[in-house]
Amino acid sequence: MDVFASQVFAGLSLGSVLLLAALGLALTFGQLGVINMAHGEFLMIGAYTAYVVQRVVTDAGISFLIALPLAAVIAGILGVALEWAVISRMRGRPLDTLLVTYGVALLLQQLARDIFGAPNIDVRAPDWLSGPIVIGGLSMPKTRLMILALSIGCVAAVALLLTRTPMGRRIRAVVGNRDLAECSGIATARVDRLTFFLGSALAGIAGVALTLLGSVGPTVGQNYIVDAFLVVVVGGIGRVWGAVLAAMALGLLQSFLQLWSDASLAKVLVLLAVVAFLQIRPQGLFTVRTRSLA
Amino acid sequence: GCGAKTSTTTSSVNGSAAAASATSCVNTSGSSIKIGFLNSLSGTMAISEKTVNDALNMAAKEINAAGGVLGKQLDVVTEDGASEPTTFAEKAKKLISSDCVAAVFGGWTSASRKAMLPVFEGQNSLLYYPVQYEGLEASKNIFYTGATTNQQIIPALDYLKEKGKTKLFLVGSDYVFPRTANKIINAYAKANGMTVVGEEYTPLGSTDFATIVGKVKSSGADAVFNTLNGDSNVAFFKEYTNVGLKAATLPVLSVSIAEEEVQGIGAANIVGQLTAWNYYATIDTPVNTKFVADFKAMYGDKRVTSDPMEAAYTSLYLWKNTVEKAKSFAVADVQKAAGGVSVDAPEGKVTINGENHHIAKTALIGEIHDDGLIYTVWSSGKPIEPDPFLKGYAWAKGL
Amino acid sequence: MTSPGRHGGVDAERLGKLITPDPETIHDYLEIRGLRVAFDGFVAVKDIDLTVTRGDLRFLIGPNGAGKTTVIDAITGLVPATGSAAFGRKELLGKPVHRIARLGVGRTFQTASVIEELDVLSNLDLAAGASRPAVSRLRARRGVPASVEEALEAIGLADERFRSAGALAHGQKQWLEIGMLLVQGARLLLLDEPVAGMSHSEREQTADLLRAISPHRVVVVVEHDMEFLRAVADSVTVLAAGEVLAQGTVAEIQNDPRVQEIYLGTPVHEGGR
Amino acid sequence: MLTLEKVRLGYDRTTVVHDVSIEVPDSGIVAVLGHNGAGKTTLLRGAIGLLRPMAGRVVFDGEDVGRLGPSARVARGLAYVPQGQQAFGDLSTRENLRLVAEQHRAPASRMDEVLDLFPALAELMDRRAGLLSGGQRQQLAIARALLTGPRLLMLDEPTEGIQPNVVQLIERTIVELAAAGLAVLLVEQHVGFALQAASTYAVLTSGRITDRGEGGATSTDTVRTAMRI
Amino acid sequence: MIALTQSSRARLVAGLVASIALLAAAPAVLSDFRLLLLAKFLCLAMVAVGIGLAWGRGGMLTMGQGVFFGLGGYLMAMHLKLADAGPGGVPDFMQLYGTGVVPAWWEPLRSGLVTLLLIVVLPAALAWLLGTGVFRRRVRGAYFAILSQALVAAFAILLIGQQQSTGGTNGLNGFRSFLGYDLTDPVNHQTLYALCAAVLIVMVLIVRQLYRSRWGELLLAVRDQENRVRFLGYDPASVKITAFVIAAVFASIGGALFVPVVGIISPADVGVTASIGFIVGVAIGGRASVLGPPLGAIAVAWAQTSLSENFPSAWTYAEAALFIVVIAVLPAGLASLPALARRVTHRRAGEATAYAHGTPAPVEGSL
Ligand SMILES: Nc1ncnc2c1ncn2[C@@H]1O[C@H](COP(=O)(O)OP(=O)(O)OP(=O)(O)O)[C@@H](O)[C@H]1O
Ligand SMILES: Nc1ncnc2c1ncn2[C@@H]1O[C@H](COP(=O)(O)OP(=O)(O)OP(=O)(O)O)[C@@H](O)[C@H]1O
Ligand SMILES: NC(N)=O
Ligand SMILES: [Mg+2]
Ligand SMILES: [Mg+2]
Repeated sequence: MDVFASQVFAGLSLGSVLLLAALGLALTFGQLGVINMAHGEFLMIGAYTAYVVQRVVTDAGISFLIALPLAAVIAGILGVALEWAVISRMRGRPLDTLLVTYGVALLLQQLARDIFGAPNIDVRAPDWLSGPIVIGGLSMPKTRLMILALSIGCVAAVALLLTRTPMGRRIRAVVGNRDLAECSGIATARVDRLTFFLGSALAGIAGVALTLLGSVGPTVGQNYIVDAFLVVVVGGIGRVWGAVLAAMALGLLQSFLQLWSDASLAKVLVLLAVVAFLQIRPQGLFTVRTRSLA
Repeated sequence: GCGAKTSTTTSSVNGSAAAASATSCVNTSGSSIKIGFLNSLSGTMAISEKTVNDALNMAAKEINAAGGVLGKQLDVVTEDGASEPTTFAEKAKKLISSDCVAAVFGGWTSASRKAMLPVFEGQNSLLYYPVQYEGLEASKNIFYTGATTNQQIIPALDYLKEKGKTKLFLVGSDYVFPRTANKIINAYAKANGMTVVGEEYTPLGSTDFATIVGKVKSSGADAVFNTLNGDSNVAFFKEYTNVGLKAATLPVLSVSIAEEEVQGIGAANIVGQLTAWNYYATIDTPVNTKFVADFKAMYGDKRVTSDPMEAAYTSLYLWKNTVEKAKSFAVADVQKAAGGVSVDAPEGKVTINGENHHIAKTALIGEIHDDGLIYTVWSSGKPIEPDPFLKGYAWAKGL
Repeated sequence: MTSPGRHGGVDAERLGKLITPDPETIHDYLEIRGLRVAFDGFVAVKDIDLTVTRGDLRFLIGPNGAGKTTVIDAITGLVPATGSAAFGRKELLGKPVHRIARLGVGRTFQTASVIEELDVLSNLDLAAGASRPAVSRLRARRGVPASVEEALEAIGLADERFRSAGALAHGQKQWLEIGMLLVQGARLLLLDEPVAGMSHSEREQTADLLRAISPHRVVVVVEHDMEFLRAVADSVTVLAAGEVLAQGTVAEIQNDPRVQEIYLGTPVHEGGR
Repeated sequence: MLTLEKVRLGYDRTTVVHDVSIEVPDSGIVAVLGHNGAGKTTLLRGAIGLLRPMAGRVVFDGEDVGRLGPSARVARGLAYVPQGQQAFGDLSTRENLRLVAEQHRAPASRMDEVLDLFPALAELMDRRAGLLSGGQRQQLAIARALLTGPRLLMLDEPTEGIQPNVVQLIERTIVELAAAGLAVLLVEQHVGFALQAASTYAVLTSGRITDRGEGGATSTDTVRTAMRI
Repeated sequence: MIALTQSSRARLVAGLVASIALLAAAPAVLSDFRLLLLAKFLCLAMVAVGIGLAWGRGGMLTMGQGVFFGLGGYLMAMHLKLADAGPGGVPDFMQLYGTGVVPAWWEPLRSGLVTLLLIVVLPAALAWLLGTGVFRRRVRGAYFAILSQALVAAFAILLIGQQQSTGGTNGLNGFRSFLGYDLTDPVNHQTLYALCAAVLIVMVLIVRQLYRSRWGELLLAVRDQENRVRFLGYDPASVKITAFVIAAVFASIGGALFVPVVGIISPADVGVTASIGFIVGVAIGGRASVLGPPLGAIAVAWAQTSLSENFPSAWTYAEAALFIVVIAVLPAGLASLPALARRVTHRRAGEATAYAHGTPAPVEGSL
């Protein structure tokens, strides 16, 4: 029972990490149809932001709080730059954007290596996040609770934005029919940029959160990108709630499989499970039907 | 057991046999002699191997300043192993048959070494490998200047035993070194009344340790033996401290965390934990004081020295002394002369074992302090003769 | 850029072998019984019965949203449906799209859809090729199959043959689609608003085309253009809210007050249509 | 209100519209007739800005809007109902309308007016537009255009694929809007209504204007001959 | 549009002849080491040819070719290991890390014939299985790309985890002979090279014929309008599966030859990064052309080795930049440059704008 509870927690917290990493993708991938392979590097940028801030503001507690919004803005701006420089010129070529952004990812990694050096660096966690909260034998690291909270917050924000706000409607309209949106007076270019800003900003936040778990290195993003994509795909592209479900499912699956087998095998099984799942439900958990042939 | 040995040595014999066909192209006529440095300057291992490359370059600079080897200046060719075994093999080939270097220095992961071994045997050239590893190997074409198991892991186990630890939890990266090391640890434990209460592996670079640390916590272990390599250590120790585990109550003994890695992990997360090596930057001998000072002078005050760096630095001097003893750069002559060659290294006096091409090293257990440095808490006192196949240990039969 | 309107355009005379009666088609007829299509809760087509025989050029009309396209979608396997839709005694429902097509069921789409990347010729050649043995496809296309050549003439795109289909105008695409049906050897033609966006003369040409085809094929046309209907239809079925509202000759339907009420309305002007 | 001066339009390789000039007065209907493939849609795409003219000017009340994107032109009072019943498939009918209303700060009253024009839409408010039938979508499209509060409305074959009585509805609406002072640029295949309603008409053949004239009076046949059909 | 015009067909033939000539000349001018390096590139080019077919013409962006490359490579490596160990012998690494007994599923590979057979059959079967699952279920575009990536990730982790039977991170290496020939003998290196060159040329010719065939047009149609093609009576899935299987077999053969040439195969050679690496060359060379993928792959691999020899970090920038630029502004790859140059002459200002529906830049290369 105790083990069970701790595994559930481990699974959920892993899920929340995946979710945080995937949420931005769900937005750019789902709304713009852009498969941003550099998303992982935006995580990295967020993480390094946290590092730099901490160099300036030595107090870990304060620096963490500053880093969150700052990382969001920095990653967001870089995202916009990417969108403007490359992606906006590649309308209707999703697979090509996938590859281009992979190139960008390589570039950013090397850049990080040359700026911060190849060795990983560490970001101290705030003191108020050190140690666990213990509830009936189950000790939950505050850092993981923090990440859980962050991801819940971000999901809620994104969901509200998309479904409840004019901005959200605009984003979805542009996805649906770019030309028509343009002809309905919507400045599609601006909408794209904003969407990308949000997606990348989320990555930035996720990056800061990751510093609570591990070290920061040029390739930190790569550790998450594959899983993040799986979350988006399993959830059903562009479906926020799908992403939530998928992330938690993958997290729990991983942590429980790991209980019976070892980490490597568990990972393999999870990946294969996803492959199998996609064959049963090709469009993911949540899907949209349209009548268009394509 | 011995099957292993025969097979590797036979392969090395064949190697030198085949070598007859691969004629060396080393040019010893000029006023300089080419040598190769092969380290990962990119990829996940760059973190550690870049520092080794720095140490090697420092040694080369010193040697050249002091008149070179047999009066020839060292002409260094550097190659990037890119953290991929295949690349290491390919670059090794290039250094030997295209650049015609007299010897190659480098490699870190056992994967990279295993990839290069057949190349050096096939081309009959020399590799100086500077990192502690899992043993059970001996090639005429490789000099192992890092620790083998009886110079690092076994002393570490002895130390834990002496401290009354009986329940071990093994955590390691999923590759040859940790897995083999843990095989040995299991055998040791069985023979010494210890029990291994858990054994977990994670893919290199993985960063989710919630489950594993959970297992450690509920395993009832009284010590953790850590063979994780690279980034994973950071995530592991953060998780470890965050669930409230402490060095005082449940110590972790690591064999792949040196001063360099401590910086990455953050002293706060790892203070008080133990490591096993043959060298620490804090060793208080004139040779090391100079070594550390020179290194900082060359690469900056923030930089620290570590065991693999020292072993690499030393390896270049071992080669120099061997060559000068043999009065020849030829592989066969160096191999013949190697036995007994020694260097007064920062870690103390080290001597090449002509039998297995490993070197005698002093084992040290250290404790990590919050200044990020490691301080010796136990020492074998004198150099331990290398025993890669653990012939001297009854319990190791059948490994 | 030349538009078909100026020279030739559709030429029903050129149909040639494309529609020569082949004995097999004698018994062709479409029989729909209790066809029902529901989209999560909303029932778009409610238990429709419908029988169309060869030579009886049937028009399917009805208000926007009546379910006309959905009926075609159901028959061609695009949307899941219950009930029965049989062609030449072969049940269609439940079969995958391409199998249904191989049974000789062809359709066009309300928004013309051709293979934009390929040129007109390749589009037709592709349509003609489904029946070819797989191995023969491994050879390159040499020359133009007779049927394709005839179709090119028939649909008036002979001069556009090397144009990428994506570059054709709306109406031209629809002709191309009809052409593809012909070379495909479809024996049941389901045309969804084939003359939408065509000019008067093009409608007339299309009408000729359909009249020429009709005796040899089972043809169902969905249209809103009454003038065109008057010109071509042998019989008419009116759908409304997913149910058959009325069925009969053109005259009967036009004078049916219910049809006028929910569909035809009262023309405000003469001429154009 | 809108003046196209010798505009030349086309796609990568082909020129489709050759130096066409058209003047749309501040009110009334201008009809552009022509075969399919004649270049009508292309012309409108040029007018709204989906295509940049290769040559010539697009002037909207005094301002050269040739360099502006569609949204900017819409903001200035141009509206465009594209051919082929387009809608935002993933949004509900209501969202389709609100989207535009918000964008143009349309007063609630305008929304009501529009829904009065197309009662059919009122029942479909919560269905995703992607699931609407062709005719339903077309009504939605015109409704959206009107919500932008345009001064000039461009319609590309608005009655294509619409059931006759709704066609009548749409045609009536167009006439009323024009009467109410809205300038309309109407692309049609169906000479009948177009000529009756239009104040002036132009016939486009293979991308060139081959005939112009006053609407209303002219008999269908003269135009048919002009269109060489 | 895709039907090759006479002139471009002529250019293709010219290109083929030129490439073959170069391949033939190589042994004369290259050092033993460089020759083997080239042979390695040729192996990578085989994978590229397959990707060109599956992705360039079939629209299936497979980020998981490493699986098939790995299958071929490991099968061959296992055979060589057993061959070196001699009849009934146990490969050295198994004695080190394993139980010292050869796992049952290794045994069949003692036979060279069985190995060669499996190298073709196994990947084909797997690809067919996967393809049926995926394409019949209409998994497309990004979904397929990511699915294939997940698969290769799993594959690599599995290899690493099963150290006792796969060599783990080390992979398999230290082969002494290939089908009885001493792998250290330069003469045999020449033969090995010739073999790679021949195989690659055959693959290119096969693909060329496929592209010219009706099947090639069908594949293209499926890529662009899969659903429409259904109504013509074709089953798009079977077309895609065929293309995917061919690509898989090509990759597998490439892997199998890679092993004796390079002398090692390890998970790093088949992992996620390696698999994307395969795509880079294809994209740069020209995904949908015949010669683009192989030439691109060779060029990139060559640049990687030579540039990274001189300036490791600068190379990363160079590769990334080239990759980005080519894909963004030259989707048809370098192969389309000649055609482009010709078109530039009759280009008019301000044509297709950001919004223009203009048919998206065609990805058919001219070569
Ligand atoms: N996939 C779907 N999900 C939900 N409702 C649908 C779906 N497809 C169609 N409908 C609804 O079914 C009804 C019938 O649609 P259909 O397209 O068949 O009408 P139609 O007769 O073709 O109209 P039109 O003449 O305008 O083309 C419409 O109300 C439409 O909204
Ligand atoms: N995306 C495109 N790329 C290249 N050429 C095109 C494209 N779209 C249209 N064309 C060409 O422009 C010509 C005119 O097309 P357009 O759609 O403007 O005609 P139209 O008058 O609107 O025809 P319809 O009445 O059928 O809508 C077409 O014949 C076609 O050849
Ligand atoms: N030898 C090692 N640490 O891999
Ligand atoms: Mg319809
Ligand atoms: Mg048009």
